[in-house]
Amino acid sequence: MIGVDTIVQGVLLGGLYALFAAGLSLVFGIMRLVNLAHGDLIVMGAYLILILVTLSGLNPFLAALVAAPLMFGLGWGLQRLVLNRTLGKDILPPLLVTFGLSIALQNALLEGFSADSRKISAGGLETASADLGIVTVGVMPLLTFASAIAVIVGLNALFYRTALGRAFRAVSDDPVTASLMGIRPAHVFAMATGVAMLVVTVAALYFGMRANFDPAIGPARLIYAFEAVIIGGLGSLWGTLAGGIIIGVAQTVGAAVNPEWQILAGHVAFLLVLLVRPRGLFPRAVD
Amino acid sequence: MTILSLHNVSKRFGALTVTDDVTFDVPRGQALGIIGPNGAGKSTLFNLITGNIRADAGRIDFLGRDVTRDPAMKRVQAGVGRSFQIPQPFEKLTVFENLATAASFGRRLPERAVTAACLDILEQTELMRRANTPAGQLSLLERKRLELARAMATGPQLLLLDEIAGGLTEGECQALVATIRAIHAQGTTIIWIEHVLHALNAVVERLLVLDFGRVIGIGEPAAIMASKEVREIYLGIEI
Amino acid sequence: MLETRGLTANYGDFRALFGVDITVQPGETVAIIGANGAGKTTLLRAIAGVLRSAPAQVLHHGAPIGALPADQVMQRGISMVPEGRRLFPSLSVEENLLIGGQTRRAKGPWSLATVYDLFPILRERRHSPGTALSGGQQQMVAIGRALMANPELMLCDEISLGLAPVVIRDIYAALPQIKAGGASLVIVEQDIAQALRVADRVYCLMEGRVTLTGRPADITRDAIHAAYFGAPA
Amino acid sequence: MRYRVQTRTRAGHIAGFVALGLIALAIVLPVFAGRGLIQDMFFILTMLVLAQFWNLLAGYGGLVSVGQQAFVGMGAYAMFGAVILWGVDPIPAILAGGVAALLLAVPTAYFAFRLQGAYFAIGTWVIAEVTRLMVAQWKALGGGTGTSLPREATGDMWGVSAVQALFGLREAAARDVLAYWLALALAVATIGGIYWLLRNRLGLALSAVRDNTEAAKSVGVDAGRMKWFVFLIAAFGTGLCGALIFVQTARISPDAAFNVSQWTAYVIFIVVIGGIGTIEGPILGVLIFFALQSAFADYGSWYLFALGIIGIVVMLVAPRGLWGLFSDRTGIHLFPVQRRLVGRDISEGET
Amino acid sequence: APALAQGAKIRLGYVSPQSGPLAGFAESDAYNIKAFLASEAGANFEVIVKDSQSNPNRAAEVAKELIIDDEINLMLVASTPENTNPVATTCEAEGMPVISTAAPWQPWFIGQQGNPGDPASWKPFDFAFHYFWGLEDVIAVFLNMWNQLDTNKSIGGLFPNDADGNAWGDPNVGVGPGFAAAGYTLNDPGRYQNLTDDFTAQINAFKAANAQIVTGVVIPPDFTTFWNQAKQQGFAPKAATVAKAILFPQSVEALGEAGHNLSSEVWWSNTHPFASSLTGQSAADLAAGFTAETGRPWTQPIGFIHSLFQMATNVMGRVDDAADPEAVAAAIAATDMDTIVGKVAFNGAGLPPFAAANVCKTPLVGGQWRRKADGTFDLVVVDNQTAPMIPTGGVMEALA
Ligand SMILES: Nc1ncnc2c1ncn2[C@@H]1O[C@H](COP(=O)(O)OP(=O)(O)OP(=O)(O)O)[C@@H](O)[C@H]1O
Ligand SMILES: Nc1ncnc2c1ncn2[C@@H]1O[C@H](COP(=O)(O)OP(=O)(O)OP(=O)(O)O)[C@@H](O)[C@H]1O
Ligand SMILES: [Mg+2]
Ligand SMILES: [Mg+2]
Repeated sequence: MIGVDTIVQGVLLGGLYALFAAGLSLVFGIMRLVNLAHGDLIVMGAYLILILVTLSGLNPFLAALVAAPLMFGLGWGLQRLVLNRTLGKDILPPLLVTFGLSIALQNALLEGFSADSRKISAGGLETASADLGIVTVGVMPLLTFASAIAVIVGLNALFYRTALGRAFRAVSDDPVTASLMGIRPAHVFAMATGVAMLVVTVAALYFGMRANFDPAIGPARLIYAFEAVIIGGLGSLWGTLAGGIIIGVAQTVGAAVNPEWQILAGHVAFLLVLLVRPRGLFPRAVD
Repeated sequence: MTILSLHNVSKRFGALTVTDDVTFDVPRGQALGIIGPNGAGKSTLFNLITGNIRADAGRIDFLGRDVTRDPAMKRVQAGVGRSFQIPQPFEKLTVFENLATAASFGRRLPERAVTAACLDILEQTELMRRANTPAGQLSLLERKRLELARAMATGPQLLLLDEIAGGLTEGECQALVATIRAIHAQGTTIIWIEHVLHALNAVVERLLVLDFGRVIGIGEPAAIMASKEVREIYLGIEI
Repeated sequence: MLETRGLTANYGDFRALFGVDITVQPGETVAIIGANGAGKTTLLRAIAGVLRSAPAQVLHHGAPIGALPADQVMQRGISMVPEGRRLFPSLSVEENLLIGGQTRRAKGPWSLATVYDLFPILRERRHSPGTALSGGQQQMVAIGRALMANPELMLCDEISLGLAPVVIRDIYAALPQIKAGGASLVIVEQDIAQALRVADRVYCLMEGRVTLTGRPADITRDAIHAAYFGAPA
Repeated sequence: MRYRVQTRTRAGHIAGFVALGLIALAIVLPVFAGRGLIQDMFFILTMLVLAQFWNLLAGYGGLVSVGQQAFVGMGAYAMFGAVILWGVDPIPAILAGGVAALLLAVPTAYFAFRLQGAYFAIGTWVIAEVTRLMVAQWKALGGGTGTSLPREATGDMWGVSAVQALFGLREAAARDVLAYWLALALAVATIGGIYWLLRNRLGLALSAVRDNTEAAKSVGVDAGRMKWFVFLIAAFGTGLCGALIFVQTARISPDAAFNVSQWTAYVIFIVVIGGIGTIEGPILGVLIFFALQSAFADYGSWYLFALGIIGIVVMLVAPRGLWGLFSDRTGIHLFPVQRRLVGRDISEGET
Repeated sequence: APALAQGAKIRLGYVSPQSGPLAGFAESDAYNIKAFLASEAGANFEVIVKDSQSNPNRAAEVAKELIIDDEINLMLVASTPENTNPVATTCEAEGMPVISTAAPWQPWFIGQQGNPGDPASWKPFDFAFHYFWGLEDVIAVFLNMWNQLDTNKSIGGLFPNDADGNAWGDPNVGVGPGFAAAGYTLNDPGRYQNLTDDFTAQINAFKAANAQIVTGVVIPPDFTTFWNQAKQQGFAPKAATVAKAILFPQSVEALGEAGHNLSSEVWWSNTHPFASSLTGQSAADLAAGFTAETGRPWTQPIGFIHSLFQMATNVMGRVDDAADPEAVAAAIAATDMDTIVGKVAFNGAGLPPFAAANVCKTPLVGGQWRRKADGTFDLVVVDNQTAPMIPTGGVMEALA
């Protein structure tokens, strides 16, 4: 059942991309902020978890729990001190600032950790497999996919069931009127980036356990994450998951035809979706 | 002769019908006023006529030709000039350049004729003094004048004015009325949306009332203003 | 309880208010009238902190609040019904109401239940997106949202704008109930007769300056016209 | 006449003369300069050309593209193709590079113009990636491995022997001089062309579209056509420049030719620190970039780290770039494009 | 008198990927250059190092700078075709002699030809010289290792679309025909892009062909992804012999248990029986010195970087005028010396005629990574039929 296998593996891969993209989707949806450093932040998170694992011998999942508040604080501070000052109608300032951040981060990591490729060891979990009858899949990809769903369910709950979520949406609609409701937009933006960094931590955990990473590897995945966000439609988290899956499946199907077409097929799927729906699959009523 | 006619034009934004089956004609050379509550769909009507937004249904004829599908740029070149309710100057260009852009593209004047055409308009709208000022630095009043001036620079046969008298003092308002009358006297057809009724009444020959996207009255100004409906939904009370 | 002293406000280079002095007493309804562009909205925005001014230009119970950002002004018990309703399109009606009360947890008469009692139609539509309502219903949401903060002072900017007369009547009929909850009101209104009917005191603005002030009963139509247009009728 | 329009200013006048002098100097530079200087100048001029075209797109056309490397790479590969597969001399093959980039720009624009703002930026990036991946399948030019220009093609390039004879140089040095002159010509043509465009009525239309697209349409400007126009021009120029750069490098691979950092990110850096939306900005920016690179590139990752931080700081403290900061303070424009009305009654006005 | 003895310092240019993804190759730069300059011969030299940032454009650019601004006498370069090729192309065009290493000779030589697909058009170089091994060596080494095991001789190949992958995977001049000649079949699903996130297509193809051996030239992150996915999807070959991916001990350690008994080609190790003419150190000393100084395990490039400076010393000892590029190139061509990586002489031994003038081959053996109790790995030479002077430390073991 090579056909089914190809699709299933593609869907699972889509889970990984959605996990990469969820944090991006959050800040893009709330602040229209195009964060070019997102991939590097994931890599940084992976190093942070790696340090914790090596220093304290913690299990990677526990290490991620320890890393999460640090990452949240970092995101909060970054938004508060730097990124808030770039928000506005013009997309260039955030683009350039996050690009600068991306370069600075990559090279700081290079100085700190050398160019060695590293990996977070999950103690054999990486190679564990589960036989689902028709197909045999890895436990790790299943976990990744499940985590992507959990993250998206969690973010949706945060978004649609809590006061903070209301504040996110209100500020994203209209910061001035939101401030008349006693909401401080600068603070809400910082919270959003903080939450996005929590998601980044989860992505970093799986990214770091799944394959080797080095300081320069971030940007390569960033483009898939962007594609997933845009295919899904601005601010739609389930859309982001759908976008990730579309790209993942396109890649595995393309590769089944010929490995040369693997990555190309993902990009082409993205272009085709946008050709038909320039605002993505599940666009918001107002942009 | 009719310069503009709308036939059953409708426009919806999502669930909201902003223009609801609107039909009316404007004879060439007339000055038509449009009034109606906020959100009645007046500015939307202008956007439909100029092509800044497309109608969902119905037909718009300008100078006897169906322009419903034409882009805004084509309609300007055909002779529909407009001002925006919220001034939309080209902020980094000077006042003169704002006009020059309109004259070279809207009216398609050759480079040599542009300056002369713009000079006339600058004088007429009392903006000559500010000719070299970037439009972003103008005061609101000057921005409104610039809206009018730029619309005129496109060489319109039909001039659409959206609330250009709001916020003016009595004296300024009278000057503006005089300017518009002069433009009208040169043969330009005018449609004017305005809440400042005394200014409007000093110019227009006919009045159209819009409410919830529908035309609820069109005719001779005095009669319209006196109608019970208008008093109720628009004027609310008599002063 | 609220006082402005020589309040000025600018939009870039453009000055919209030139030293406005007004006062609001507890429990009072003050109407601000004036022509288009006179600066009414600007005045409310300056009080609410959307436009910042010098600290001492706005005093709340004697404390200078002119330089505070809007969210802090709001925490002090001043809420606003902004011009043009400005509901949050991504939020449902109920969420729009909830967000009004979410940061200021003051005790007071207003809650979801009491707001729904005031505007029963909103209870029926509570799950629809705020912007799918008619203009009048949207205005009710905007008022309800401001009430949810249980404000001490509520600033209402042209709440009858673009509404059918019958809706306006409903909304104005609700004002006494709002006042009964203990809030002071500042009402900006184009519709002078309406304003005069509900106000305890009136200020008339022209070109960013107060040109007339007094009790409704003491003001003549000619005086209003003069204050509006700068010339006698 | 009581009034007339003029664009010239004193600063502009002086700048014009200085520019002519500099160009003349630049032309005769190979007579007395060493190869090092010639090569540095080549780097500066080609980056300047890329920066001016990106600035034309983003600063004047409002099109923030992150995919300009597609045109650099396409131009370079087309040049290689013409030389290796069809035996064309490298110099005329540069033109083929420009044309190929232009052809690529048509489907790119068709697609990307459906997108707005950030979507447009990401869309152009994806298209550049797609182009890179497709070119990496082009086996005749080495696929993902890349390839080098054959010695005999670079050796017998048009004009090399003439330059060799003229200055009595070795072949490699003569090639440098030739490439430098071409880069100089391209840079002068680019700046001159853009300046001409901006002083022309098209410049008005461009500024109008950038300032307010809706209003521009309402005064008769064909906003769609303006976008196509600048996009195609920029693609053509970028393709020419890419081909020229790789004639000089003589070696190509998809990763090098479609390098997003080098051909787009650094270019954006140059434009933004210099000052977007001005002709002077990219000139200043490229000089700063070059100075930083020659002074600090040997520090490896610390240099790149610092470059990132400088980008952030400039964006936060001087969003209009260093030239913007300067000209706001002094009112000086070396390439004035403003049409001023001179005559009675006109206050000199702020500029 | 030879250039060495003339007092004026000879300027060596060295382009190295000190930052970026290839930086692992450059980690012994400082150690080796310091040792070189401290040596007796080193006193005659000045070494100017430029960082290529792992970017081929930048590599070409800094090569030019070295030639033109720094007026070097000889260029040295190493570390994958991404770094060696742009530098060698630049030097050839500039008429600057260059000694290059640490890239298989086919991607280096053929990769620099205008049309790699047309052997008739290939030309030798005047100034560019390269010493390393070639695909024929890797074929022999891999076959020798696999022959130690009992397999069905079906191989799955992983070849990316980059310089190495295209050279290895070429159906005519790559590794496939060599394997076929020995009775093995290579299943090559096609070129993939580096940094691919999913290898299901390849795994399915290998399963379908019942491959018991996996080979290829893969970058480390991709191999980890592939290897984990293979295990997850129930694909368990008897041997995995890949180049590049498991070159550095860190990459193998990253695999944990799954790294045990992975095999690859070995171009240099601390057991190589060669010594340095510069410092007198044995291979073991050189490796130990590196570990002592940096605290890091030894890696294969250390020996080759070191040998570059041995070459430079030797060549400059045989020219009168270091500033005469033709003379230096002639001296390189005439090299015949023992280095810490073996004998280097451009005599065309074991090479096809087109490459004979510019390429020299160094010995290659096969090795396997053995996991130790503490989680670190040892690289054990398990086959030396291609270079019997290099001792083995064990025999090839099948994967569990
Ligand atoms: N682009 C749009 N999308 C959705 N709704 C819109 C859009 N433009 C206008 N509307 C809505 O359409 C209605 C009519 O708007 P319009 O601007 O035409 O009113 P108007 O009569 O000009 O009012 P005013 O007197 O306040 O200028 C309003 O409810 C407005 O919110
Ligand atoms: N954001 C702004 N930028 C520039 N000028 C503004 C801005 N908002 C308002 N103005 C100008 O400031 C002046 C006062 O405006 P304001 O909105 O306060 O008037 P208003 O009395 O509320 O009028 P209306 O009855 O039309 O609501 C007007 O001239 C207006 O055009
Ligand atoms: Mg309107
Ligand atoms: Mg107002």
